[in-house]
Amino acid sequence: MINDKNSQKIVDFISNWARKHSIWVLGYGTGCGAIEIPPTMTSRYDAERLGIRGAATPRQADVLLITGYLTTKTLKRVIRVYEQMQDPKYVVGFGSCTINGGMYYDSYNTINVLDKYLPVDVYINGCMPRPEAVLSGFGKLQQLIGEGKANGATKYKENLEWYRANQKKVIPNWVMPEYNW
Amino acid sequence: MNYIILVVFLGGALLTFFAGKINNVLQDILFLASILVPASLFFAYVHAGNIFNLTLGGIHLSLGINAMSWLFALIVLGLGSMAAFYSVSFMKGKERRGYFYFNFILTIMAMTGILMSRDLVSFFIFWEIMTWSSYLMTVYNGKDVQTVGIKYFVFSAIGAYAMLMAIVVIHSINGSFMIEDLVRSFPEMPVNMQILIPVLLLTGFGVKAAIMPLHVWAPGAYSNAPMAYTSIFSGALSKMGIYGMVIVMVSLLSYVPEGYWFREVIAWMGGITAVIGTLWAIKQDDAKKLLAYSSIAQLGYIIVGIGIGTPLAMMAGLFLAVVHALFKGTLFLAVGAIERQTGTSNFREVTGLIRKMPWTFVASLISIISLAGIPPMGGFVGKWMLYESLLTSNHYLLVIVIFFSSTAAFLYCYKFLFGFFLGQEEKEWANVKEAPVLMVVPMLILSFFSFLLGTYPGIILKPIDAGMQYLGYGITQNHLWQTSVIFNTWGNQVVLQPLLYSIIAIFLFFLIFLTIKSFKQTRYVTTKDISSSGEVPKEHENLTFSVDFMQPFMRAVEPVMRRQIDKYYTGLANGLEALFDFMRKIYTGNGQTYAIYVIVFVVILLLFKDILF
Amino acid sequence: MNELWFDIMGAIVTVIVAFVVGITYMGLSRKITARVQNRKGPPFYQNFIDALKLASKTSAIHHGFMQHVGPAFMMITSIMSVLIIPVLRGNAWFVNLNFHGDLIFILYIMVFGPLGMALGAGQTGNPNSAIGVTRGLSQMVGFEIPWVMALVALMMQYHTTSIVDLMNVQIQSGMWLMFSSPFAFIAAVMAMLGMFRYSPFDIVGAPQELASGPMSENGGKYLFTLMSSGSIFAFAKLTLYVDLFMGGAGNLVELVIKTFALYLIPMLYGVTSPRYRTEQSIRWFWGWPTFFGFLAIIYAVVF
Amino acid sequence: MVGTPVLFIVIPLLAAFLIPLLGMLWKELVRIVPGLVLAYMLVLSVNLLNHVLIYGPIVEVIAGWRPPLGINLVFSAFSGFLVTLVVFMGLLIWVYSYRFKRNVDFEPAKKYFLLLMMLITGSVGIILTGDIFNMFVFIEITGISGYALTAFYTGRDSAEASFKYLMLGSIASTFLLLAIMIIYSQVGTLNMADIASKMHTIKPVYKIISFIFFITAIGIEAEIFPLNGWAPDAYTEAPGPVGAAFAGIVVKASVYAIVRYVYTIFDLSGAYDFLILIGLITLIMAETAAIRQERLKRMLAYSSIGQMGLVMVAFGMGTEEGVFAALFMILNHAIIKSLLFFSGSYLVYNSKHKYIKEVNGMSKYLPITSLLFALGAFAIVGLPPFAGFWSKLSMLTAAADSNMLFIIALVLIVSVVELVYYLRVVNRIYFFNKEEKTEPKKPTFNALIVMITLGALILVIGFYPDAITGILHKASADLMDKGQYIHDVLSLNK
Amino acid sequence: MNNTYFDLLDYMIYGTAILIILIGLYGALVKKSLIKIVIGLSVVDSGVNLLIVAIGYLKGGTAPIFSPGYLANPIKMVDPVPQALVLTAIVIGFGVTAVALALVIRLYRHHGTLNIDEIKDLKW
Repeated sequence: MINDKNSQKIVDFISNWARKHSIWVLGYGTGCGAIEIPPTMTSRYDAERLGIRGAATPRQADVLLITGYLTTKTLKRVIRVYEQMQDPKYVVGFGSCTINGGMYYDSYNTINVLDKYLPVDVYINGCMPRPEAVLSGFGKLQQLIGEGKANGATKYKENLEWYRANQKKVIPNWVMPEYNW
Repeated sequence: MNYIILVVFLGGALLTFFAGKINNVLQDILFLASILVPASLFFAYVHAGNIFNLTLGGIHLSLGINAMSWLFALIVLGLGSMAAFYSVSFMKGKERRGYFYFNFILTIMAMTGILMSRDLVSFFIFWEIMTWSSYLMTVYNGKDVQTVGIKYFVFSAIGAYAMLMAIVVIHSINGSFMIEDLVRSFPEMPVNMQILIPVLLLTGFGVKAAIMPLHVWAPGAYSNAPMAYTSIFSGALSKMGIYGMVIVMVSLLSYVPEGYWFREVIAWMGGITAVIGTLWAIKQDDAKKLLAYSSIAQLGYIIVGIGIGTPLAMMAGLFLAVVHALFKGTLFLAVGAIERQTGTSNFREVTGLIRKMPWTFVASLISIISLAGIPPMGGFVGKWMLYESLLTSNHYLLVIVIFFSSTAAFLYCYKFLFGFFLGQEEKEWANVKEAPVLMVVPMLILSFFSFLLGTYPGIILKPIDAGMQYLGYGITQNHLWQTSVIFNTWGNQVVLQPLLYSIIAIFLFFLIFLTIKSFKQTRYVTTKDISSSGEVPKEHENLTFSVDFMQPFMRAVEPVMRRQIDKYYTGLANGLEALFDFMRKIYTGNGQTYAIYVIVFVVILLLFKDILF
Repeated sequence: MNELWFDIMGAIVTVIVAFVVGITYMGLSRKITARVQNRKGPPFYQNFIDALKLASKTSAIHHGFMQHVGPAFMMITSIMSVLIIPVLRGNAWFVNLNFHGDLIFILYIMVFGPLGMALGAGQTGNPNSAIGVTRGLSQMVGFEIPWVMALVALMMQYHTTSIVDLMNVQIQSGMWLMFSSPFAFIAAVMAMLGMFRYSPFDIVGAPQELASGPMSENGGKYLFTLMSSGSIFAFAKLTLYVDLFMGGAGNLVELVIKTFALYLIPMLYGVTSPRYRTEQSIRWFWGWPTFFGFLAIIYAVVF
Repeated sequence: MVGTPVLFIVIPLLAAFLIPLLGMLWKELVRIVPGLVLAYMLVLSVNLLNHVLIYGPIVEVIAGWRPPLGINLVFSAFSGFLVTLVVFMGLLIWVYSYRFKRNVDFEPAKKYFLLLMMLITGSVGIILTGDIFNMFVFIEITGISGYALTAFYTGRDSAEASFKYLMLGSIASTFLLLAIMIIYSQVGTLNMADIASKMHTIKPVYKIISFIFFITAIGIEAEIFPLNGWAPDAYTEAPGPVGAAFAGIVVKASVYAIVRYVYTIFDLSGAYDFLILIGLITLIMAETAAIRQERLKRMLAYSSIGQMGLVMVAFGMGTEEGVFAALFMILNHAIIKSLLFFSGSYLVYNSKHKYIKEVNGMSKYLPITSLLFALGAFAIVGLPPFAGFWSKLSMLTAAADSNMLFIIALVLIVSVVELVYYLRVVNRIYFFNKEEKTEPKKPTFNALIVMITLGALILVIGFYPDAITGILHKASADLMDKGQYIHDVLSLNK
Repeated sequence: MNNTYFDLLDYMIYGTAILIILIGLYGALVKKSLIKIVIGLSVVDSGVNLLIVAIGYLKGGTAPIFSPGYLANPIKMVDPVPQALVLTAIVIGFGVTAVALALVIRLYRHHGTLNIDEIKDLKW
């Protein structure tokens, strides 16, 4: 009965609903976009009403929120954090820098396209995106989760070699535990 | 039979000592035999009835046991046998094996002798044998002998001499050294003797039981002795003090009006001991020291129970004594195993042994839970009875003190487990192996018993009941305890069996839920794979926070910790030595001065001749 | 045999009730906190969703055996205490183990969980966990003192250690103990502040410094277990307070009202206070709460 | 009758003066003869003691002059016990010092054994004699041989120690003569029994003054507190066996003299309390002085003084139990302290200054000697099951029976001090590492035999005190029975 | 008869003896030179001997020699015992002095001084 396809469907539906309405965000707030997170969380926009709240550690988090540019140095940490998160997990690219490098597009030590290194589920455009945009982005994410389409983690697992190759290109001395999710 | 046991012990000790010159294996076998043979003889043949009399040096000595001493003999010989098995493996490849075995057997012999003594002189003789053999074990390592060893012996000697004084005073009043005569004649003694004798005796016993102002020797001595021995030292040898106290408190003080105050004072001293021991235990970074202070604290509880002296309290005290022997014995053995496998017992150095020494960990875990007094382990039953007895006998402040101590005990309990077994698994200790079977099995057996007693305390409450009946308490069975039910005198109860089953059921359910692998892709990662701000910890990075672990708590209790009794004793000792050093300057080295002394002596005598003669 | 099944069913129902009520309270507390902060806040059932989500995580990592044992120990504490504490007065369904343990047993089984969780946290090797654990244990030493003093005062006064008996005392006299032994109640409530670990006593989790402390390596089903055990435990503690000081409850509604009223105290105190440091927290508990504890004992002795 | 007490004086004295002559015949005779003599004396004394224990004391009259005019020797249970002890110790010392230092050649050995025999003669004489002037003579014999033995090593310090001893000794002899003369001028007799029977006729002031002079004079030999300045020096600088001889023989004889004066001759009631007082002071001063000593032998010397104070306290109780305890302690002290001196002198054999720190780690080089030293240390502080325990127990029991709680407490506190310094040394032997380069010397075979004998005695008495308590009880009863003593001696007249 | 005169003589003898003893003691206790100390001790000895003889002295007594006519005509004889004692004591004192002087020689050889204050290597 448990492995029945229909019951599996029901279970999936319920879990997706739960995942959708309970998004614990691990904010990687090294970029300048992090300044937009406090207004989003506090009383004016109050993301918590949508079930979005901060998570303290990657183990507990569902969403990795990359706020802004990633230097080659911080990328390593981000990868590490992402790999420590538990499935299902999602990545939200926040601001233009994660999409194409934004105003740092020609900097020698930032990465331009985050998607080459981590599977981004939702990008939030803007430099910086306002809280409304953030909420809208999360709304999009919720929608994707509800439909079961936010499968960045699966993509990452499947294309791990490609991602690794990209990552290793940026990070010269690679010392990290194997990712065998 | 009684003396045969002692003779077998003694002969075994000598044989074992000299067998070391021939063959190590032979020595091991002889050692085990000379512990186990008398032990089994004891339980097989010694009954309360048989008494062995002997007159030595004009003093009537008498050996025999009673229900009370049988209980303590259970502790001594039970723990002794376990520790003996352990020792064989523990001592493999160490030097001074003969020395170790000899003193080990001698200590057990002395303790058995103490329990068999029916008169004070043989009690004292065995007491002193126990003292010096344990002293020799304390200095076994040759470390800190002039400080720790001397301190231990000096305190022991103070206690023993106080006891000796009491013994001779009793003899001068009674004309007899028999304990029975003392008990019989005590109520008729003059009041000052009724005060003096218990004070002296309690000083003697208090030293071994490490009661508060006399406890300063214990941390050093416990931690300095080899661990295989310390388990006896703390588990059984300190109980001899308890045994003596039981006799004094119950047999003597119950019958005199001053007894009440004695009991109160002793109980409070026990309570303060418990607090001090606990606080200092929290501060230690060395497992041996930690356990040593913890022993002091635990003995404090036992003393509280005995001090209060109501049937429930006495039962609690004795039960705790048994359980303490079990869990503290195990813990010291565990530390010994760890020290043997890793070469250190300091939390600063060793971490993450849980996957290397799983069985040692299991034994330690059960014992620690028992120590903390958490159900369903044996420690809980003892603590429960202690609290209930304090409550039902209106010791409301004392119960707070005890509770504080036992809550604070969680801190060091956790520190012990965390420091050794949990935390980061460092590469340095990657090759540590589990201790040999002969070391692990005794630990597991002992911890199994402390688990068993948590649900079926009746097993050990039965002999305790017998012992208490011997001391003059009424029957406690069925209104204070049943096999797995404990009552207090207000009629409240704890039914242990269903509680245990519930706990096991819940535990197993959730353990399976959490452990099962196929469910939710549960998998193991190393302790280096932790979320520390996205960093990959380097091998040399120290992520083990077991040093200065309880700093916030220590800051909170800092005013209490500032005063150390030890410092006062050291100051006193140094002051006295300086005084003595000054006094001996009277021997100036000048012959003429000596001659003048003679003349002065004569003149003084002539001047005071009317007073002197 | 039937009785056994009956007992088991009763226990399961009790646990479910406790879980539902407890987790709702947690959601409500989030809601109320949000309202105090002039936010809309999540719906009151938000914590259900969170729990469900955690339960539906598809992967879980652990650092060793103790990480399984820790949450299981925590669960033992919560469920055992909710089984032993009388949930409803004179209700045949919720008798469970009410007559098998007493207050002292409760006191000790209640520290089993923190210790177990501490062990689980220790196994992870995360320094934050260890620090959080030590803070938690230290704080426990702090608040246990007034708490035990209050309990001792009650037990002394009514010569019983059984919770059921204390409840009956209140029914017979028609007076709640919070009025007849006010100091004990004050001390106990002050201790409760620490027990619930809301601000200013949230030094264990301390998200800013310790990244949720002991739980920082727990995700997925581990966190789910801890969370549900936490809610059951919260319910158990509240029920215990209600039983001891408010005469227990005759039916579920009464119970919910009383427990929620009590629950508001630490919660509302929490949302308006910044966090203490560990030693401040301990000293706070050894200050006024202990003083009230003393008063309670003196009161119990005198009257 | 198997022999007469007079042989105890004649034979060793004769042997002493024959030694040089025999040495001319065969050099080894110098070493052998004293041993034969002592062995014979031991056999004799044991026989006599057996006889005495059954048939009562033997009173020997010298040269036919009956008491109170002539000199008489009294071999009672008390004095017989002490004589046996002294002779036994003498024999052990002989065995031990037979080739103590191999390089000692004929001349010093001759002197050594001559003086040793003199010392034993003097001590035995002190114990046996029944005449106070004769006792003076024997004390002087003991003294002079003692001075000479102290200065036996021709070093710088031994002469100094010897000179101090001599200075105090000659002051002692002055006082002794004065005391004897005061007594004589009052009662007109020198016989102890006669004096004792006439003591009540003397005016108290003379009695007291003479008693004070006696105590001072003999106290110097018996090492009571302000008079014992010589003792530590002499013990330290004399050869090891001589230290044992002082502790085991000379002091015992002097204590005998004091006891005889207090118990038999004088009837001063305050004398007992005075003994306790002076004993306690001695005990405390000596034991406290010992704790910070740097030299092993000096420490042992102070310990010995302290033990004598304890004996004094026990004698001061004036009860039979007290005397029993005191005798027991004398016996134990003789055995144990000799063992300590014997083994201790091997532990610091080759070192120049004999510092305590030079015993560090000796257990690895001299296992048996170290073990025996430790045994002695444990025994002397009174740890059961060794010999010292029983004497301490009987002493404390006696004190308690006399209701002297304060004294018990003091004695026990001082025992703790004693314990500390002995343990420090034992710890050094066993648990410290050897640092000095001095070559440890293995004990010679005969020395080892002596030490093992003493160790065995300690164990035997410890495990089976009945072996000795019967004799001690008889001896103490004998001392207590003053009337019997007077009767035994004076009845020879009729 | 004029008893007082003879009594005074008696006392004078005693007094002289005690004076000698005190002089000797002074020498032994105060003087720093070893030789003087030994001399002082000898003087003390002499004083004591004198005292003993004085105690045994009997006014108008004869020498204590047992003559054949003694029993028939008992005349006063001084007490013979003290004299015998003194003889012994003198011998002993002589011996002690000899040993003392020998020691002094050795001390001087080792220490190069006779000052007793400088000869105290052994102390405490």
